[in-house]
Amino acid sequence: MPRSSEPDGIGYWAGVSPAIVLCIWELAGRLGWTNPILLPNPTQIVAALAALVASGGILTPLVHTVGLFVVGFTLAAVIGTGIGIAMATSRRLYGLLEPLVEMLRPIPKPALVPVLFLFLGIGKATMIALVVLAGMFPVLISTYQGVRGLDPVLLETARTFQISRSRMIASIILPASLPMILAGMRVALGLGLVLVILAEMLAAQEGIGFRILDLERSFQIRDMFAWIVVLVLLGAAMMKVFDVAERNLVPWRGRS
Amino acid sequence: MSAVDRLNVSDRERSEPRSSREWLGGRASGVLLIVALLSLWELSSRLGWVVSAYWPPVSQILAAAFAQLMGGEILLSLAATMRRAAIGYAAASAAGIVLGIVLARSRLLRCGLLPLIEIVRPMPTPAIIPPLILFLGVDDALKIFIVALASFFPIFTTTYAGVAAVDDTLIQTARTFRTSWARTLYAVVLPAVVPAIAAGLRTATGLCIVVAVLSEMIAGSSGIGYYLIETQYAMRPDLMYAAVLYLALTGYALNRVFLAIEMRAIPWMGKS
Amino acid sequence: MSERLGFDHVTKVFEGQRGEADFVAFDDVTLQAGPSEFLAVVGPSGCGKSTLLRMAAGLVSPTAGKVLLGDQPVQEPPPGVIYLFQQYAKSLFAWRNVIDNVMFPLESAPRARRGELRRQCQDYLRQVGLAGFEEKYPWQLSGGMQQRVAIARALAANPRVLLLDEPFSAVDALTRMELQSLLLQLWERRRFTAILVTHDVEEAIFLADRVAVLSARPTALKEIIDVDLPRPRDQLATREHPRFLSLRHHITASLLGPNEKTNEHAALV
Amino acid sequence: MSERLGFDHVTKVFEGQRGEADFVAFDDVTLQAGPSEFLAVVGPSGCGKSTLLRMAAGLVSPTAGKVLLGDQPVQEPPPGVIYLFQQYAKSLFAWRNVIDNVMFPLESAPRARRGELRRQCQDYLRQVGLAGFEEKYPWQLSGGMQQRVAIARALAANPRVLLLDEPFSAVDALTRMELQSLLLQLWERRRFTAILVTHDVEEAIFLADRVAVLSARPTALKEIIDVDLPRPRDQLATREHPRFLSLRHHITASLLGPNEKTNEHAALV
Amino acid sequence: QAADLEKIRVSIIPIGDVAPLFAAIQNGYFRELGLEIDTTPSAGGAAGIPGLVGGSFDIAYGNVVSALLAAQQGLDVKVIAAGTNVTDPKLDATGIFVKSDGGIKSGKDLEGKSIGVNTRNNVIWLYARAWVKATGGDPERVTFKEVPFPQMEDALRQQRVDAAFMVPPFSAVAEQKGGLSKVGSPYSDIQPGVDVGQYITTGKVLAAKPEAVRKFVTGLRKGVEWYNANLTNEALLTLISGYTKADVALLKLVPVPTAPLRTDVSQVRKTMDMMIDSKLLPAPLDLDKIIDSQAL
Ligand SMILES: Nc1ncnc2c1ncn2[C@@H]1O[C@H](COP(=O)(O)OP(=O)(O)OP(=O)(O)O)[C@@H](O)[C@H]1O
Ligand SMILES: Nc1ncnc2c1ncn2[C@@H]1O[C@H](COP(=O)(O)OP(=O)(O)OP(=O)(O)O)[C@@H](O)[C@H]1O
Ligand SMILES: [Mg+2]
Ligand SMILES: [Mg+2]
Repeated sequence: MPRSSEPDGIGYWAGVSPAIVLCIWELAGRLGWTNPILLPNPTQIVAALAALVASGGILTPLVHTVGLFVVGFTLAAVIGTGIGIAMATSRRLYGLLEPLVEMLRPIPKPALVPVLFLFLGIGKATMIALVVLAGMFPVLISTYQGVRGLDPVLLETARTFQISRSRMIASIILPASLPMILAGMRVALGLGLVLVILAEMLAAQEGIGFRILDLERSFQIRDMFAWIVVLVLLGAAMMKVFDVAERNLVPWRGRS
Repeated sequence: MSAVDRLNVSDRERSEPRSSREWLGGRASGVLLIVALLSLWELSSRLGWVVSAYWPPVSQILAAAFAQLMGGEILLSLAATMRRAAIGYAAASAAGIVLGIVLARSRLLRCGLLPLIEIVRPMPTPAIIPPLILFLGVDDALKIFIVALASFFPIFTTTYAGVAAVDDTLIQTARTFRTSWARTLYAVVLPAVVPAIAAGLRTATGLCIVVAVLSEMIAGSSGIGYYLIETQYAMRPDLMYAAVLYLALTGYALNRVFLAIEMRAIPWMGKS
Repeated sequence: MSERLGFDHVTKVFEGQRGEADFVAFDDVTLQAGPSEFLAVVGPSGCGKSTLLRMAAGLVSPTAGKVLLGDQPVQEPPPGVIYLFQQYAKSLFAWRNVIDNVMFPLESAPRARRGELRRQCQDYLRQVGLAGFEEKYPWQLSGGMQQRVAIARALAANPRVLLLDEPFSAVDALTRMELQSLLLQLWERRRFTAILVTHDVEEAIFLADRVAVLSARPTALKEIIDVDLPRPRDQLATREHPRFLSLRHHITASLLGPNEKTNEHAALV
Repeated sequence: MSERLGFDHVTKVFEGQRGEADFVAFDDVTLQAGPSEFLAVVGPSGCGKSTLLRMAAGLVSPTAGKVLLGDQPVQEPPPGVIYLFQQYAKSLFAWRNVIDNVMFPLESAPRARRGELRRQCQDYLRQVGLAGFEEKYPWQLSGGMQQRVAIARALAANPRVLLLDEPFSAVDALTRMELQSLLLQLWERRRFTAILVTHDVEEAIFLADRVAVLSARPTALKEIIDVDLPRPRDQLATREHPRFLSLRHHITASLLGPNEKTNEHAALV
Repeated sequence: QAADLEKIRVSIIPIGDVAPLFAAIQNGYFRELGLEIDTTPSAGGAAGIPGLVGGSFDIAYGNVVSALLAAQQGLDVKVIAAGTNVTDPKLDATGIFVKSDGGIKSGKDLEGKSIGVNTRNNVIWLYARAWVKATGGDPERVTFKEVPFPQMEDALRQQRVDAAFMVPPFSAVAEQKGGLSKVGSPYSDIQPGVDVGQYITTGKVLAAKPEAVRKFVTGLRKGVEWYNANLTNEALLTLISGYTKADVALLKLVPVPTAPLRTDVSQVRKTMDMMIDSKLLPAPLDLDKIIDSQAL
């Protein structure tokens, strides 16, 4: 899988094409080919970003967004993994939960917003629920598939050493399916970020999503772009953190 | 058989039951659970445990769903959404597959395009809708573009990874038979990546509908996403829930159809 | 530390799925490995050799008849019966380093004894020639070394019976010879009961006290041959022993079936 | 239809990556397989046997020296030099059925000849014992059958030189014997030049006219041994031939190196 | 024949406010003038002005605050026709609602508490602030929470907000169910006659197709006249129900206000002053540049 941390044989060249695009963009702006109100020049966006950082105004929304994401993503990961393992290791739980999961999974999560508003109010709980709902299904499905796809040889090896059921799950099933669980989490990471922004647009009084929408409504396009840059950096940083975590958690990935 | 034992039975023993009775057999408890939850919903609304204009009884939703179907209106909305989803999906597939293959095979293009793709990748869809409205307007162009953008990444990523993972033995085999570059590409590399591409395409089918609905909710004037908002403003939650139901059914059916096609068209999936 | 393991009129039928006919993997097989005996089982592919071992390990139960460990019927994996798989890559725990893999069977022991057990495991690793590799991960080792780790882990479980399912067929021919010699050394020192399943007639003769030959389906016990070769055995000398050659001839012919003449090419093609 | 294939003072150096030292896979190896000869190459793991064949197939080029096919230096995959991989599962095209896999090398032929070529391929399948399996997909066949498909495909390419890289090491011992006999039959009928790389000393002796022994790194040619066993060869009779045993002893000893005594366990463990 | 008609794309909000436009379409006023009106609904109006600026629309129905904000950022927006104003307090169905048993009566009581508004920095928010101030409270000490209109009633009943700025038909339905009371009508309390919504275009469109814009304004005025003459007519409710999907029975609960023919610059100026007061605008704008003469 191409990932930002692996340069795919690109190395120092990675910066070239973005630089060219930025130059063309800047030039187009300076030559008046673009409407500066709708599409500010890169330098203007950078200036707006710098002002944002200098004023410290970047902090509160960033903390809000990151906090929301971390809480939501963690919950999604834990719940998804837990239910996935439960369904994969118990026929009874599988029968109980599978129809419900199959019913809820294909619903586009934004469509559930009114229900969430009704039961959880307009605020933190709804936002977290949105992120969790979006993130838990990919984790759940890929955990389930990961556990079911485990090689019988592995499980039988463990069984012949007479281990308890809980130890079987904790020290064999969980680590062995970790690569698949993490693959699910990688999908959840992307979806979670999308939903965090959406949730903030819908139900927050703070956060990057809220800021972007607010700035758009008052037509402060330059600042809006600055926030989008912040968002891209944030997204890239999260993926990077995930990559590093994954490499440390499953150093054997793709080698056995 | 204990729960963990289940894990140890061979593939043959665990293969899915066939007849519908068998299907229900394993899932009877799950179906009961759903029925119980829906009954709870019905009661909570009828008996006033939850008081809200936006919490209609399930029976009313089902009635609305039936009326919608008879009226045909819901099908039009669904069709509008699906049309956008399909066009965006098709564009994303073409771009994702071509770029995935080309970038995996050409270092020059990889240097040029991969960094740009990596920059766009972490951009959450809702965040870019506002600026995009300013460029693409609110019409189909916007929604199709967003759908295409969101669907592009899973397709591109799996294709790219798939090509990179094509076993060297295969390509070497073709080489010893003195197969031309072009023929190696379409007769060896392409079929070898088809399973990976299919996996990406399947992920994207779910995604393209979600994103189409989302974009219609934010900047819509037709389609199911807009319908969801419109019915809320018209205080018709029964219609809204019914629409969600249709949406879920469509998503589910699409996934099933995709799996069925996959099984027929790519019999070698997961087999090499 | 060893035990008798016996199959007493064992029949195993796999139920056919989706209207397929039931599949009789074994019909009334009686066979026994005495304490400290090294028994080899050879047979054509798919005849049910692995199923036999899986029943001995308590991983599947026979449809009829009994598997006996000493006097006890085997129902679930009994303590001290260890299974060594052909697929070392899959049977090792990729997320544990070498020493932790070997420690696995001992981890239910009280904390206080951990240090002592760890030293013991280091000793097993030394015995299989892997001293110094404690901190490596399985994927950092060659195939032969991985299978050595699996052997050390089996030793750590203190086996009374060791079940070996084509343990060396996935390594190259030279490594295979090394591992065979290693196994014999360990067996001679520890004297567990060993049941080895293999396709390789020479391997069976080289290692075992007796060789059981299974027929193709419907699987039955065709014959049991005593291997009256002297021990300790040697990769070159033993294999050149005239008795080795005659045993080899006999068993290969037996495997190829009564109707096929051994000096005909066609029979093998 | 055969050709001489020679290695003329071939040296192959892999450039070290990320500051690693360069890696000399071969140093000045000269070796030749005459027309219609069956040459076997044995050597320890990682000594560069596969690299040797890949150079012969024109898949990699030597750092110094020349690979000659007849009088022509090999630069890219030459027509009629076919490589048979150990990993049959990976070298077959999973998306093509058996007959279409075999047809692969012939598909550049004009359309008009297709029917005729298809019949020819069916004949190859019959020769490897797979008549009636034309429409199956590779994954529906056992490992041995898959390797037969790969052999049939190699035959379809009408090889002058067939390069075999441990072609039978992934199948079980009995199937291995069957495939060896099949290969000999085909070779005797078609008389292509064959170069076989293997770990298995007995396989090398059983099949080849001459056996080349490579040393471990730095890899050089240790010796070349003539196999003066009568043909046609037989799985039982040939392997019991006294000359077979002495060759086996000699080559095994040579492989294990000059310092190791052959009657010592320790040498093998 | 349809090919001769010039197509004008108009972004609307599917609420009662744009009934005159639909009346004009239905009665064929535009067709007579050679125009074909292509309406694009956008829930909450989120896409209106951005879409206009982005070139998707020729004309957008939008609120006055958004128009002024856009103008302040340098976008070339032009008000071309009046849309909605609030003249008769009796017909003003919008208002600040609270729970009847909550004891909240004024802006003073709301200090330290929260009011639900559909979006911040818009017209609703602006007038809610003004109302708080006018009834003795400090707007800075009141939290304004964004709550979509459809969820407003539930949010209030579940006490997730302490007061809510509600608009029809939600306000009418909520009121009818009981338990809630209206403590103020910011529009008519603060600024009777306020121009809430306008039809807006851009200078670019105005320059490119001045004739079409003129015809649009003419047609729309005829629609306003018909609308004002038929306020109590069942046909009007059917018309509104047609594009909002709301039941006629529901619409009957809502009082139908008259629609303005012309934009009142002084009203816009008052709103602008309030925006400056609430720091939405740094300085006054030149309204003559923003309000096109045809609107007057
Ligand atoms: N769980 C099962 N359900 C149905 N059939 C099974 C099951 N397990 C094994 N079989 C069948 O039983 C037969 C014997 O299988 P087994 O794996 O024991 O053979 P084997 O002798 O070990 O083969 P090999 O030499 O290839 O390892 C095979 O034909 C197999 O298809
Ligand atoms: N492309 C390459 N780049 C760097 N080193 C290589 C490359 N290909 C092979 N080598 C190294 O060259 C050596 C010889 O490899 P080769 O695969 O030819 O050995 P082999 O004798 O076939 O081994 P085996 O018996 O395990 O198949 C190995 O140590 C390998 O690591
Ligand atoms: Mg087996
Ligand atoms: Mg090799």
